[in-house]
Amino acid sequence: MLVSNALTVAGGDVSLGEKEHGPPPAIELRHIHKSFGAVHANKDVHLFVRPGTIHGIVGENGAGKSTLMSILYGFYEADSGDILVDGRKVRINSSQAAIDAGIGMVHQHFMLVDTFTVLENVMLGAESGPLLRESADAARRRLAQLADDYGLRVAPDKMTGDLPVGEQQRVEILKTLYRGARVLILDEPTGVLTPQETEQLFRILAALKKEGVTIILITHKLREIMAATDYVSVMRGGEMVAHRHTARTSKEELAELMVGRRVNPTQRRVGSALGEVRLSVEKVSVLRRRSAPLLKDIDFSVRAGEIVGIAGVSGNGQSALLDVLSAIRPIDEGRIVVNGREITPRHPSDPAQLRDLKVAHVPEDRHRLGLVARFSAMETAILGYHRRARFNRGPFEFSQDLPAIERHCRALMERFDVRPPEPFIKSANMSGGNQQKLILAREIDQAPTVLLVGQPTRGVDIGAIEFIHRQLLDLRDQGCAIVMVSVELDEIMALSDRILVMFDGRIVHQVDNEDADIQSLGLMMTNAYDKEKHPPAAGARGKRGAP
Amino acid sequence: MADFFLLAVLTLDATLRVSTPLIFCAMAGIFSERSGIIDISLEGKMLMSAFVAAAIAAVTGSPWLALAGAVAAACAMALLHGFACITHKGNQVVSGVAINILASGLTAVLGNAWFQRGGQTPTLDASSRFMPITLPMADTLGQIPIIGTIYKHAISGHNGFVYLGFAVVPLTWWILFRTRFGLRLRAVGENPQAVDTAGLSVTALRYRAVLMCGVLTGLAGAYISIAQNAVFVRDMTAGQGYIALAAMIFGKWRPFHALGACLMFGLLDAVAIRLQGVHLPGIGEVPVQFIQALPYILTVVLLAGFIGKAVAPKAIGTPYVKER
Amino acid sequence: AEIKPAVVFDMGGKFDKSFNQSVYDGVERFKKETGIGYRDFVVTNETQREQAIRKMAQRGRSPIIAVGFSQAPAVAVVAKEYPKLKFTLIDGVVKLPNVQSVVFKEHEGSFLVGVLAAMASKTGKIGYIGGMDIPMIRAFGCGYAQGAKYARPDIQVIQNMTGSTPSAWNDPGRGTELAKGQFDRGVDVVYAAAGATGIGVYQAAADAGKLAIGVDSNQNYLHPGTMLTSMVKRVDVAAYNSLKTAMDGDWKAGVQAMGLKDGGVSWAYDKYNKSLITPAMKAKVDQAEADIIAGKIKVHDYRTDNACPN
Amino acid sequence: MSDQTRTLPRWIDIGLIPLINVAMALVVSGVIILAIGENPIDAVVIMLHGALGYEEGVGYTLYYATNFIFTGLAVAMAFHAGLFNIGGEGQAYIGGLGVGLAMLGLDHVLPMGLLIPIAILMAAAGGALWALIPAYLQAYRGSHVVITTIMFNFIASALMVYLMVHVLIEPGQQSPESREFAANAQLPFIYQVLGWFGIPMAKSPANLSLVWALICCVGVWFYIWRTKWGYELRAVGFNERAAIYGGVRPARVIILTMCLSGALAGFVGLNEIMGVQHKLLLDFTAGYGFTGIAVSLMGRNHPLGIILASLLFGVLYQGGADLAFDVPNITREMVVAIQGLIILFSGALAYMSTPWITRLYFRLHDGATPSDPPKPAHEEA
Ligand SMILES: Nc1ncnc2c1ncn2[C@@H]1O[C@H](COP(=O)(O)OP(=O)(O)OP(=O)(O)O)[C@@H](O)[C@H]1O
Ligand SMILES: Nc1ncnc2c1ncn2[C@@H]1O[C@H](COP(=O)(O)OP(=O)(O)OP(=O)(O)O)[C@@H](O)[C@H]1O
Ligand SMILES: [Mg+2]
Ligand SMILES: [Mg+2]
Repeated sequence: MLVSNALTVAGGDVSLGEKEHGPPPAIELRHIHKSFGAVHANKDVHLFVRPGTIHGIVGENGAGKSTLMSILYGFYEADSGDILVDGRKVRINSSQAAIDAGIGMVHQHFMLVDTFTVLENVMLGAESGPLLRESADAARRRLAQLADDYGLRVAPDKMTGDLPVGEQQRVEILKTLYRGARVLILDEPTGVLTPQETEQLFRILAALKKEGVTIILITHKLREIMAATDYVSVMRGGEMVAHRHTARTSKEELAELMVGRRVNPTQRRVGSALGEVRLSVEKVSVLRRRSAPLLKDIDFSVRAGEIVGIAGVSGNGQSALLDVLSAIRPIDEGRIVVNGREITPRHPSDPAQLRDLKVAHVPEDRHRLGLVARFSAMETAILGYHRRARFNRGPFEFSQDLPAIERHCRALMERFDVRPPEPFIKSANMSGGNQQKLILAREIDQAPTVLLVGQPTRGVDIGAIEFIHRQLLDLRDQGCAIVMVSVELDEIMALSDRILVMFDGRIVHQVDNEDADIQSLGLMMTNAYDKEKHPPAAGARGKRGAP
Repeated sequence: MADFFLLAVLTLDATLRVSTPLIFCAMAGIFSERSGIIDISLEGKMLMSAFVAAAIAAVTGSPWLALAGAVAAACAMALLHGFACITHKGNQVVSGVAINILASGLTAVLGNAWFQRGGQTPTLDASSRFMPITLPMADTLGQIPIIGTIYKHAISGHNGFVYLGFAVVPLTWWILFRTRFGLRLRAVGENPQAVDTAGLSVTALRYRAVLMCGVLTGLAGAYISIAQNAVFVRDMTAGQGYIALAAMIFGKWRPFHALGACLMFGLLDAVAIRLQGVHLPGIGEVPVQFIQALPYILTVVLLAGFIGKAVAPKAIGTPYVKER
Repeated sequence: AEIKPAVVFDMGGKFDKSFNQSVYDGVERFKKETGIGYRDFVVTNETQREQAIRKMAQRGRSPIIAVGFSQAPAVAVVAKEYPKLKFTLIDGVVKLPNVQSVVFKEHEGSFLVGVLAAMASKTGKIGYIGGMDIPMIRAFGCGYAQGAKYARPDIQVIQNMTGSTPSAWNDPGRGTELAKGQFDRGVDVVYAAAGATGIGVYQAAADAGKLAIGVDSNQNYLHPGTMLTSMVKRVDVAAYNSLKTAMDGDWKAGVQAMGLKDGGVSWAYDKYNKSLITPAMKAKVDQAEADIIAGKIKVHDYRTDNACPN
Repeated sequence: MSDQTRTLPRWIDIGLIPLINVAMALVVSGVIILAIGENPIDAVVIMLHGALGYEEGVGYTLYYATNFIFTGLAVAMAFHAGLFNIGGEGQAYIGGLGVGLAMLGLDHVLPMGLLIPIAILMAAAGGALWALIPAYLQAYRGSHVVITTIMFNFIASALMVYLMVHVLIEPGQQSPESREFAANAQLPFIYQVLGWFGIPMAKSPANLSLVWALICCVGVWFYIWRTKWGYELRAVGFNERAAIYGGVRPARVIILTMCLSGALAGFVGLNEIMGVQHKLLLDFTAGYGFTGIAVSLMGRNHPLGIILASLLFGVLYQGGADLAFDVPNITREMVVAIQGLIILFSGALAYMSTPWITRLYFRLHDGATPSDPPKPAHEEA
């Protein structure tokens, strides 16, 4: 693997502590503090990044990684603390200042103008004169040169919005290089990429490193840290808790550093006998107008008493699949039968109807789907079930039965240990984990016979993860049919009876839990798995497997 | 036939005259909305500047001072809009409504207080207004059939503002699509975060855009009160700001398309004046009210997507709040 | 006797250079001559008419002059409530024992300016621009056309109305456009009966070097050289007389129709337009005036049958 | 965004800050009055006396307030569903047309007891109809309701002019007005009703539609915060995607809400046509639809706040009329200007004062200064 070659190149015997020797760090942060209201997002953070290295930063959701990088890029100003670039103290109070200091950043969500061409995006803010033509000519020349230097090739006159994400990311990188960045920050760059694109990216990063560019890489995927970085720093609860030489640490150690204690993955219990088919999906496709279909020929079924896990790199159609199963999105081809109700392109259903069929749905994106931030907790607790007779009263049930709703909410909060157990609190003011528990409580409380659940533990602390996993397994044992989408392979492995792997809008593999191991699942997710356990064939797709 | 031709040319002539304030305002709207700031206060800014122009012209007798005052007044209103929408991230529609109502009230109050004529300004004499310009050799060339006629009757003899209005359209296009400022302005209306991370100030860009908008609405206002007319009367813009807004949407936020829409609405108006009471064969007498409402109806139809989808700048209407 | 007069102007406002302003001139003259002041108010919305008139009545004002036909319903209501006070309605009719209604034979005056317009026109085409499309304004145009045809049977008269709402009285921009539209069609004399909208018409005529005819008050001074004349409707006299008679104690209720005979309407001839009126024109129009007063010429009033003879 | 930023107490959020906003608007208005050479203090005294100092003035204040309650509720209703209804003016116009047509057709046929519910229905139907098309286009075609409702104001006005001038005008009449309705098609005035109970009151246009306005306030409050439909409406307004997830159909909610909003605006027609003018005429809406925006913003989109804001605007309108009457230099448009300022300060600049009030409050309260001033919590019951 190319990246590991890169590792050996830089893998000298450097003592981490002796930063006095050799060239000054490319970036040094001292005593950085940053608060948002009551949230102390960065507490006394120290970091130095050696020039010409790839430095990884890991940490749980909300650990303060992005905040730190935003401070470095002048998006936020630290409440206190110093930033040194190449040993010189600088004041970075705007993105412009960061650019001037030679820092470039590729954001989690791309900062591109979709309706502009690549060329226009690249020169935006770095034009060479008041007229566009001269700037464009200069930019075109420089792009050609960058392409030669780093193998970063993009068509300068293509509309950015029409490019695939991997190429858009390349535009982002080009933008920073165009501005003369010597330090490149990438915040979760691989979350949206396909495996091939990820691999491309790491190849580019290696090339950049060879040219002396310093890279800070934020990712949740310890695999990538191990493969691509020279050093790694760990953040927890806003603090920098450890720094390691990548070569001298392990995934297990990093995981433990991240959460602050030993992690015991949930132990799967083998399920009882399977019941009847509750959900069957037959040749379902969702088409898009100009690009490849979102879903193509999806075909599977789920029985009572089993959990079917959907694995895959995010962005391969899992979200669309949940939308389709919960009838939020209509299908273009095929047929879904859920609890006896047939859904076809001509006879679409809707979420309300499915709920009446005892199909519950814990959405992937709780902020945007699962709750209304400005509703009170008790209002959130009935979302989707607000038309039920038990929550309304009077002739035609014209009036909401507030006392009944409040009682209901209290009961849910108690059963699922939602804190604070306060029905009148605004949903937005609950912490992420508690929001997730409330949503889960709402859906599970209806005793569903089919449960659709997306990323059940995203952004949830470890204690809650265990609790949520237990709830899901209990529900399965009571005979519910569960479809679970997750990007966490460990979670998939820990809960699913059967695992479907999605790639590029299709289901590419299906395995029983007993036959699955993380290694081969990883290969399957990148569509590089070969049944006869032969090494992956050298082709356009999946030249290399996942590390 | 020759008569009909002349009539058509003269209708064209009138079209140019009545389209001019629409053109200025539509270009103004393009600057503002392309930068992401909804501007339904074109009407109010135009009214305010029309008043200030007439008031200054009446007092000083200088049309140039009046013009400067008009532009300054419209810019002041534009800055107010910017202060509310950019600095304080207020609701852009609400701010626009407020400015329209404020302008309607304030012009009448001040007009009455200063001139004691129920909100009117005194009538201006020729020396304190902008008068039509006869282009060189209009009469000589006018002898040539067709082309000459068009030159003499439709092209020559307009107010300087009319020519300026037509010059402003390619200028707007050029600024938007051929200059650095235009690139940044369009970017900030599509994705302000991209602009911010590119090291540019979203606030400064948007303020510059609303100022451009102010300058152009100021020209429109001055045209109405001290060029097209010689007096300011209460609410004299009579909804033209809204028509310009409609034209801008109709033109999908593009200068030349918007120009086309302005000319079409202007033509409707010019024709409406000439069609009044005329019986059309087969149709009978078209109610004037119908023709007057036509721009609004057409806009609704367009928005309904029957003519083609109008795609607004993506970030329009949302104040920019720094977030990761 | 002691009187406490009040005036309620209509929406155009007392400086419309036309109808309302003429009333204003009348009451100002009265004020200057007698030293008796008055209260006034300009209405700006429908409910205010009644409110304003009643307020004047509550404060014991009398006579209360209400300007414009739109005030008729309001006068009718308030006059009933205050039978002891005197009300004068100008340009409209309310039949109550304490209301004096003054109306004018605008068609007669318009006939005379029509004669002048036809004789002054070189192109044989003259124009008329009305304000709000109501029968009274049609009557202006109808009288004008009859006069023009009387002077020159082959004359062509182009008529336009500004609009159908009260804002038609207050839209000089549209007045300008309408006038230009008529000039484009060959008109070289235009008569406007359109309140403040007329300002735009006269301006357009002055800008284009065409002739224009003013209305209601003498507007010749506006653009000397292009204002051919004005059809003067002596609302100022009506207002003045109302106050004067009230002071002298001979104020009478009832309808007064003022025409050429009573000096209620006339055409303006002064230093500003002397040069535009040839002796022939003057002779012709004087003749016509005499004939109308004598009853030899009958000017048709549009309002009697909502039609205009061709 | 942060979950735990500190929130201000409700009394500051929905009491103090709106008051400060209005105060700022009034201070600027005072400066304008000074600038035209009058004394703002005197002006306030005249205004307050004119609006509240005598029975007729109070009656006029209530009459204006009635209109503002209707249009304010209309704006608020749509606002809770995330819609901005600027079309109150046109909806009121067509609502009035509905009332007028019904009364012209039926006033000699039916007794008042039947005409009143018919008028209410017709006003609602007219207003709802005029909101329906923009609502449909927003729901199914994605065309923005702000622009379409503005356009519909103009279309309503053209339509009314056409109808009044060519169809409904009373023959022989100078101005475009219909005939006057028979007495049984005229809503009783408040002074008449009080008169029946032997309580004398000066004549004024305040009429029974004020009672209907108050009923509407209660109805709107109940609908938005106490019914499942209101729940869905707010869900769509706050987070449309979550609403879809929850089985709500936003398109339906948008259409229903806009129709209700239009109906509320249409009741201006009830007040004006059946209550005060007693005939169909032009321009009876007189900008009340636009004022509704100010009223709703000031009242924080809550019926109780709307009642208070309507009274304030009633005072402004009636007091402003008296002011214009007594101080020749100040015309009625002063009220329009003040209204513009109130919309500016309570709407567009609503949060201008929030940062320093937050800072001040927390400094006084516990000496802490949050670096990130919170947006005020929103208007829930
Ligand atoms: N990249 C870095 N940025 C900021 N501080 C760092 C960085 N790397 C190391 N440190 C800090 O420098 C000090 C010395 O670190 P170093 O890891 O060399 O010590 P060590 O004794 O060698 O430990 P280990 O044996 O775990 O590597 C520690 O306090 C560490 O937290
Ligand atoms: N603009 C903001 N306002 C308020 N709080 C914020 C803001 N930005 C971040 N926070 C809070 O600061 C903390 C750190 O957030 P940050 O985004 O830096 O975490 P992260 O490590 O990047 O997490 P993730 O892995 O989810 O990207 C979180 O509690 C977050 O809620
Ligand atoms: Mg060490
Ligand atoms: Mg992050």
